[in-house]
Amino acid sequence: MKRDFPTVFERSRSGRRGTRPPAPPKADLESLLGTANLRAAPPRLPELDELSVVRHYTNLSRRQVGVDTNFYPLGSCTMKYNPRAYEAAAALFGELHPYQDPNTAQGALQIIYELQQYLAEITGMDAVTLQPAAGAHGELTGMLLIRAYHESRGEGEQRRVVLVPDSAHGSNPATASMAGYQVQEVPSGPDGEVDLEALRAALGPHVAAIMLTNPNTLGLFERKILELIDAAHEQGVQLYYDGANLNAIMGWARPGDMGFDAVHLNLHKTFSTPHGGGGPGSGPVGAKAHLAPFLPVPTVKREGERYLLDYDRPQSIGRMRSFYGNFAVMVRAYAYIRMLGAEGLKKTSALAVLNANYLRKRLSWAGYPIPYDRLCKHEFVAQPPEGLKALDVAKALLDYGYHPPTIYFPLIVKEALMIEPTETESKETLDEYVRAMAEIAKRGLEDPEWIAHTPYETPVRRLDEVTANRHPVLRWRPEET
Amino acid sequence: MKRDFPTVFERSRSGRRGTRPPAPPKADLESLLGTANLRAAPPRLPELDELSVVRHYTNLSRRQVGVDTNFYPLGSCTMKYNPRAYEAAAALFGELHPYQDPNTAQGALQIIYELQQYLAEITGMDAVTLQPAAGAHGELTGMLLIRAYHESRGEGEQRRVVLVPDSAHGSNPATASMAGYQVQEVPSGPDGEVDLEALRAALGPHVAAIMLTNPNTLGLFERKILELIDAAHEQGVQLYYDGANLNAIMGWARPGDMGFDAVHLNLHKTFSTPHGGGGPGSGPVGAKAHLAPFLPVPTVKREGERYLLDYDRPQSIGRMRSFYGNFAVMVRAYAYIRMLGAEGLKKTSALAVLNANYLRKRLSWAGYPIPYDRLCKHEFVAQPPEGLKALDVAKALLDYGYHPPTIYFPLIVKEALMIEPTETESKETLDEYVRAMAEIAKRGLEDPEWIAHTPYETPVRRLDEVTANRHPVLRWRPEET
Amino acid sequence: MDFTPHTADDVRTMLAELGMQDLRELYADLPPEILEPQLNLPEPLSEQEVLAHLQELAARNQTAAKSFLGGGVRPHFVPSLVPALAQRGEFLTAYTPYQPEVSQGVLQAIFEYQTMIAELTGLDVSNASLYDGAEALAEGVLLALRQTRRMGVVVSQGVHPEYRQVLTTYLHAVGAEMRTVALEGGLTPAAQFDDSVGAVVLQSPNFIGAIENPEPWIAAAHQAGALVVYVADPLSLALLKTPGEWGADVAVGDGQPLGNAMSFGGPHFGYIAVREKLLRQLPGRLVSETRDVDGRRGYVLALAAREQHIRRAKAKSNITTNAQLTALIGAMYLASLGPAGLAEVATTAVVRAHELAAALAEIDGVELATPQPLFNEFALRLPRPAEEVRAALAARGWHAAAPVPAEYGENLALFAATERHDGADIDGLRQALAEVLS
Amino acid sequence: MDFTPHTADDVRTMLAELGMQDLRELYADLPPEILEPQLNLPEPLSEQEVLAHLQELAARNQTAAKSFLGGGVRPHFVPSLVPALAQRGEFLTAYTPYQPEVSQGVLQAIFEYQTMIAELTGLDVSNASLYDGAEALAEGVLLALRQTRRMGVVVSQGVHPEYRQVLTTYLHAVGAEMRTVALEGGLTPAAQFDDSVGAVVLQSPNFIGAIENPEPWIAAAHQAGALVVYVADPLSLALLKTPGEWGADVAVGDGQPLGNAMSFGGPHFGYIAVREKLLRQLPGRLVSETRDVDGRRGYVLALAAREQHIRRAKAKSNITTNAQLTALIGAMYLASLGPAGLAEVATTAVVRAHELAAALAEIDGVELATPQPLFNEFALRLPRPAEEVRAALAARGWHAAAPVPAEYGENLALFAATERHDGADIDGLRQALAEVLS
Ligand SMILES: Cc1ncc(COP(=O)(O)O)c(C=O)c1O
Ligand SMILES: Cc1ncc(COP(=O)(O)O)c(C=O)c1O
Repeated sequence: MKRDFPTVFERSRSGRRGTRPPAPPKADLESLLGTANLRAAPPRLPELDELSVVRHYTNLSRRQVGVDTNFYPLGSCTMKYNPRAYEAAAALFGELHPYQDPNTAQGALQIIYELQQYLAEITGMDAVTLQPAAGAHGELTGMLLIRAYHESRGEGEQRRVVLVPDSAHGSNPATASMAGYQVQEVPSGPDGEVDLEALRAALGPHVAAIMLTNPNTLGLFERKILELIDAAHEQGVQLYYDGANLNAIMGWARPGDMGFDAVHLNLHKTFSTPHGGGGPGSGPVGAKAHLAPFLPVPTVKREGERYLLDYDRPQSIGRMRSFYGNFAVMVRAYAYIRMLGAEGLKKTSALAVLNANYLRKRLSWAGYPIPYDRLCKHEFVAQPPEGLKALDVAKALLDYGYHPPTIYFPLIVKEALMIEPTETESKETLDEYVRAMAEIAKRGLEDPEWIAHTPYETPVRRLDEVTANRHPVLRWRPEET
Repeated sequence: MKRDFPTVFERSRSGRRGTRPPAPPKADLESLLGTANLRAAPPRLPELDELSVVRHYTNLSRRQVGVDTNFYPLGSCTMKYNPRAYEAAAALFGELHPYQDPNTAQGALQIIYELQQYLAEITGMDAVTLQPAAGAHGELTGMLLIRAYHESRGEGEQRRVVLVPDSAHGSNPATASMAGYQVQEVPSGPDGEVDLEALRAALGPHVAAIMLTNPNTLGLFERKILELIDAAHEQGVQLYYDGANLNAIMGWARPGDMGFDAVHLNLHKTFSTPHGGGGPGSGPVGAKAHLAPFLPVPTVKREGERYLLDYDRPQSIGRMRSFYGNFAVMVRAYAYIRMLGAEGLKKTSALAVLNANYLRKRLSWAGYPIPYDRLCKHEFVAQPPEGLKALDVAKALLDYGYHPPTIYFPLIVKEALMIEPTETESKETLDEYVRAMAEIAKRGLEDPEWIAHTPYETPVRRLDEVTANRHPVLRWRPEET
Repeated sequence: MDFTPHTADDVRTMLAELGMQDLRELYADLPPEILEPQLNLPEPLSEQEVLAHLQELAARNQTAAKSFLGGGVRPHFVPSLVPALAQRGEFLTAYTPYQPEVSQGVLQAIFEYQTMIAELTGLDVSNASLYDGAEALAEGVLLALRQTRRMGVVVSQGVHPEYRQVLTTYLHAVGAEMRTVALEGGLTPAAQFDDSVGAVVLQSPNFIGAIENPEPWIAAAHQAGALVVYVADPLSLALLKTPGEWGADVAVGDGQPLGNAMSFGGPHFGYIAVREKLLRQLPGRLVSETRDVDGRRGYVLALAAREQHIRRAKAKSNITTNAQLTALIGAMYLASLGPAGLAEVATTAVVRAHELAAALAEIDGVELATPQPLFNEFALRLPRPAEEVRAALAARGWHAAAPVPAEYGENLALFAATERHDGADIDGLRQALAEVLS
Repeated sequence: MDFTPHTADDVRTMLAELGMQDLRELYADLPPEILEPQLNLPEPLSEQEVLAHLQELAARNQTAAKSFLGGGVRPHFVPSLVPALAQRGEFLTAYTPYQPEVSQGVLQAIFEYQTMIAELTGLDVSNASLYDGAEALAEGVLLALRQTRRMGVVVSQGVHPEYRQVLTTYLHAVGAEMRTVALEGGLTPAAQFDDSVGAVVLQSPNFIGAIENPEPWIAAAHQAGALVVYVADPLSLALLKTPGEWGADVAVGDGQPLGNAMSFGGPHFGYIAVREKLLRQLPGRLVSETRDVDGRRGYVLALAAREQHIRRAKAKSNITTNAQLTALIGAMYLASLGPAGLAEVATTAVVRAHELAAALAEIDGVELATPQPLFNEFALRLPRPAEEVRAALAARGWHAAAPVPAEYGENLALFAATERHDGADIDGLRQALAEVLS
């Protein structure tokens, strides 16, 4: 009885009305706007009554899983619990306009200011901007700070290369390109950490920066980080810290103390703001004092009891986003930090790491090889038992009620299953997950047909991605019905 | 892979904490409260982290359908769309305490006052109380008004009987009993309406009141209503109007104009407040002038620009509920009436009736006998084709994505399917529903095994109600795991 | 605006199907003399306009003030996840779970709620909910009268006066006799019951906040063959000996303190719990665990033969719609706090109430009228009528001093504390009251 | 409080599994010299406390005032169903739909959103969303430069100044050249482009609210082989000729007006739409319809080879997390209003803006600086600095007169009207402004 789920357009009927605004005043739009300026026909938006809108989106949501419904150990994404209190908190600021007199927005400016301070404290940085809209946007901001710094020292022309480990998240090299740099990959060593010797060899006066995640995307802490950073600094190379993995070490260690010069954070990961199906996020950037003059405008500063928008930053790289960033996301992160305090943040990281290591151990016993099987941080990378594919394990997991891990990343591990349980999952959940993984391994090896055709119980089953890529259908058209 | 869905207790772990209140001050409870007054052990409530609470109830809700997810033509229940705006509206008044100085609650009192007026206008009554918490509670209030009226005229002892048609909703006779009356059933005639002659015969000086729904539970308007009421009034009998079906006639006719003496409304049906899985509702009662002195205390009155709680009603039947009734439900109904206005209410009823008649016609063509096949109002009663059971049709509907109609009610129709589409459903929805009903009829007759075992695709399938009634298990106990 | 999806075309086509041309024809079977009255109602508004209007009305209420009002409804903190979850459309827009296969969400939530209420009260079974504390009391007493086949009721004056008023209304209707025993020194005095008495009612903490010793009443009631109906604030049961432990037969109360907004008095929910032997006398809905044809656990409405839609005039009650969503909120609240959180909420309230009572009683002319031990509410005797004091405090931004009915004494006012109050609030109210009374 | 579920027992057992006794051992591989810094952060709070604190902070913002502020973000009315639906946990707490079988909700919503944006803009395809209007502009221009393999950009001064600033930052990074053409009489003057120019950018209605005639620029750009990036407020597209109709190649803008709260400037979402031929240059996610193995329609992420996680240093953009939930809100908003509702919202705004402009321009010393036809925003030349006027108006309960940067002229202030304004509001603001300026 499973039928195609209709699109919102297929539910539409000409002339049907939903939410009605107040009746508009009589208007002669041709004369008010100019006949030549009017569109020929109204946009073919759906015409629905309110109930149909509600049913459509309610039922769509029932074809979707989230952290609220399922264990969602998507590696590198920190799918932790998003407290509902923060939705209420953010709503308190919904009616604030970015251009209202700053004296009438002191509460909001105070939140920005204090969050800047908290994040500086947590990362060990000297100054923070909250403008970037997401992690990758933060990366770009950070790399532009570094570039401006080199330029300010007359080394802009000379330093054209950014080093990125081969295990890095794709956004790192993509960012370096957008920042105008050439990207050079640095291999990982057999221990899964950056190959320090290879890195040393790559360093030089042509190198602007190294982008690093620590713990890295294998979930491993780069144990030689201090040496590595010293070596780079000696060559005038700046160190960029991709903070997407900060959830592992909050309160235990600070990128600033390691020697990093710039860092971005993902408020939507580490600081528990919801992922929204893919965003919006917020990617604040912290900088050491020597990079601080280049931070984007405006930042928020305090003068006595007043909070001000500071546009007077002559060395600034400029603006990265309209207004002041994703403020409503900041409110959530602010609330999170205020609720947890220093001890709570530290406990949170420790338990994220405990969960990951426990799961690593148990999964290894359950037959999943762990390519770098040592103390990990908030996540780790496993592989399916010989003979199974990561994709099939992922699809089989769907029928067991789990969102699969990140698969086929990092690229340096074959058939990678990158698993990040986060600290908000309980031991029972991890134990049940291991049971499911063990069963999948066993059954998948015994019955390759079964696993190749999983999932069976989801709203749709495996989808034809090949055709979608060859002949993408990117919008609904009436002809198609 | 379908497993038992765990209870909230099975998800619990000793010592786990969810939402934490502010740390309580140090306290010696034994001395503050008295050792003898303390409970021996804490209640065995579930111990959950917040994420588990969120997941539990989110997933529970995904095992539930509502108007927001499915067409839900549950007869007599008026499962219409519940505008989300009213949830926002009700929340505006969440922090009001019933005992705060009435001068600091003028906005709330104004809503009560005006809603009293609107409902009086809509029903054609002289006065209204908003105190009753639901329809049945309104019925009891109304019957007590009538009883107090008879008592005030010295006829309390003599009038001990309440007449109720055999098609009446169960709450009517139950209410009459709670009001201290004997219930006498009046048969329906072959046209589905009250048998006027039988009613006349039952009338007399021992009769206190007649409880009537009009349109009745067959969805038929009692065409001889004026005669009927005249006959009753001649004998000093009061007429009570069960307003659960007012959705059929709002703006088109008023119980007061028909001659009814008292009426209750279901704000959670006619006035679009959500049903909440079974409540809360609100069951205001309107009364003609001669019954008004007996209305429960307090009512809200207006003096100049001020709104007052009026407790000074010496003939009142007393109180029916603590405080002033289900205020947050009233806010929703108030908003609904203000949005629709007189024209909107009238249109709403007409389209509810149009939907019902259209569906009646189409279902009849689709092979479902309509026992009283004439112009109906907001609902109608159908029967399954010979050879099928109402229960089986209902269960089959579940797999088609519909909530079934009310079944086996009213009692005077065998295998009754009581269908109320409401005005907020579109023609397409009705058409698709008819297609599904036709298919069920056909397939059910061809394949009795299939229909007898429907549904197949719901979270659970047919449940053992016999054992549940013989050996009810009404609470979770740890031993059961 | 209205919420009908019909296009002009739809209306035409559908009317045509019926051989009609005009919506009026749908009302052809109504007596013409009553047809189409002109309703005098305000002009229709859009959503935007109605919300703006309601915001204006809401602004005419003073809600920003710190509130120490009590009387069974109190300003507790509601964890944000509770309304967020309760407002999910499936919970909000379902009705009575008659079709269990697609109603496991509501059914299981009720089953769990029943369990939680049984745990809180120390009794065996609870139902799906009743309207409010007052109606729950009336239903509890009627239940006891049915079971004992007696018509006498004795009620302590310590029971919330509005609950007693509702009870009076209900008992008058069935012709039962009700006697009230006045408080002495703020507590229910010992009493004797004869064999006409079927139900004995007391409340602890009582209306003025004192923790009663229910033992003598319960012993005397059982001696006389009567059942005991015990009114208890559910929050108090986080700490206090349960109705079950004391030996009561029925426990009832109002669920507002469990996560429900005050909302000017409603909706909240009424709870009822009884001993196993009274199960078949329970009014309202009950949910039982069972199994489906595939052996999977599920839940169904059970023992419906007690209810109006089956038993009609002989039903245990006429209740139909109950208070499902607000009871669900109660269950969600309990699930999010757990036993430890609930005990902490109650403990803070207890400590703050004692601090507040001590602080206010120091003010000249003010006297604590509630005997110790008190729980989270108490009454003060003021030198002036409570209405005046309440108004004067409100003008200073404090909601407090709910007037206690004169039957309890002159110039009594009720105060309540919750986990939302801290030392500064207590100090603030003390200062305000001192000012008002000086 | 924190949100970890671990009991003390859990921690012990799990550590034991790892052969550990203390959580510290989990950090044994970190250099000891950087381990366990003392963080100087405020003491932890409970949910109740943090919400109370934030309520206090919120109270330090003035939001009750009627707002006529614009600049691309405006106080529109958001139908209640929009946040109610968007906040459903499945939408709120999912991430990028990498696993389509359990992500059809988000995927289909994106597919529908892409269609709606294409319809609004009159172009062929859109993506899943970008951060905001400014970043969307930067991405649109970079896209045009990639396609044309040129490095010159010409931008009208009518483009929102903050968008131009962001564009400058992005272009500087890749070494592109940007030239700005100043407005003349409030409108973009004709211009010629040489063959170094890959992208030409204009906005209509422009920053000061005037409806541009983009034809000459578009013709000149195409003549020179450049692509046209058109910045448009999506609400204006309910009525105005679309970028597609004018002949633009790329349309970008900010989605705030479509159902998103102002939230002090974010998060909203950026939209981008392009002609088919530019499809493979699009940054960010795209969703395509497809079929599953059983033949059922479904949706998947498509053409991911453009994206960072596949293409890395050669990706079309580094964008990863986008603005899914706010874009979903946009789609929900459009679905609830439909074309008629959207046109009504826009029409009211247009009429009110004209009424307001007329009313305010009558005040002594005030002059309309935006040429007709204007849409829903306009600039006034004031006799005093806009900052001062804005502050004085705020003190009177009106938010209006957003300062326009000096590059546009002296003492210019921006005003916007929406469907939330009525005649009385216009009158009120007029009086307040007259007072402030008198
Ligand atoms: C390691 C790493 N770096 C950077 C990013 C980019 O962050 P965002 O998605 O917020 O742009 C991510 C997440 O996607 C990530 O996992
Ligand atoms: C005809 C009729 N009368 C009375 C009632 C009782 O109303 P309530 O459920 O609100 O108590 C109902 C609904 O259940 C009904 O359908």
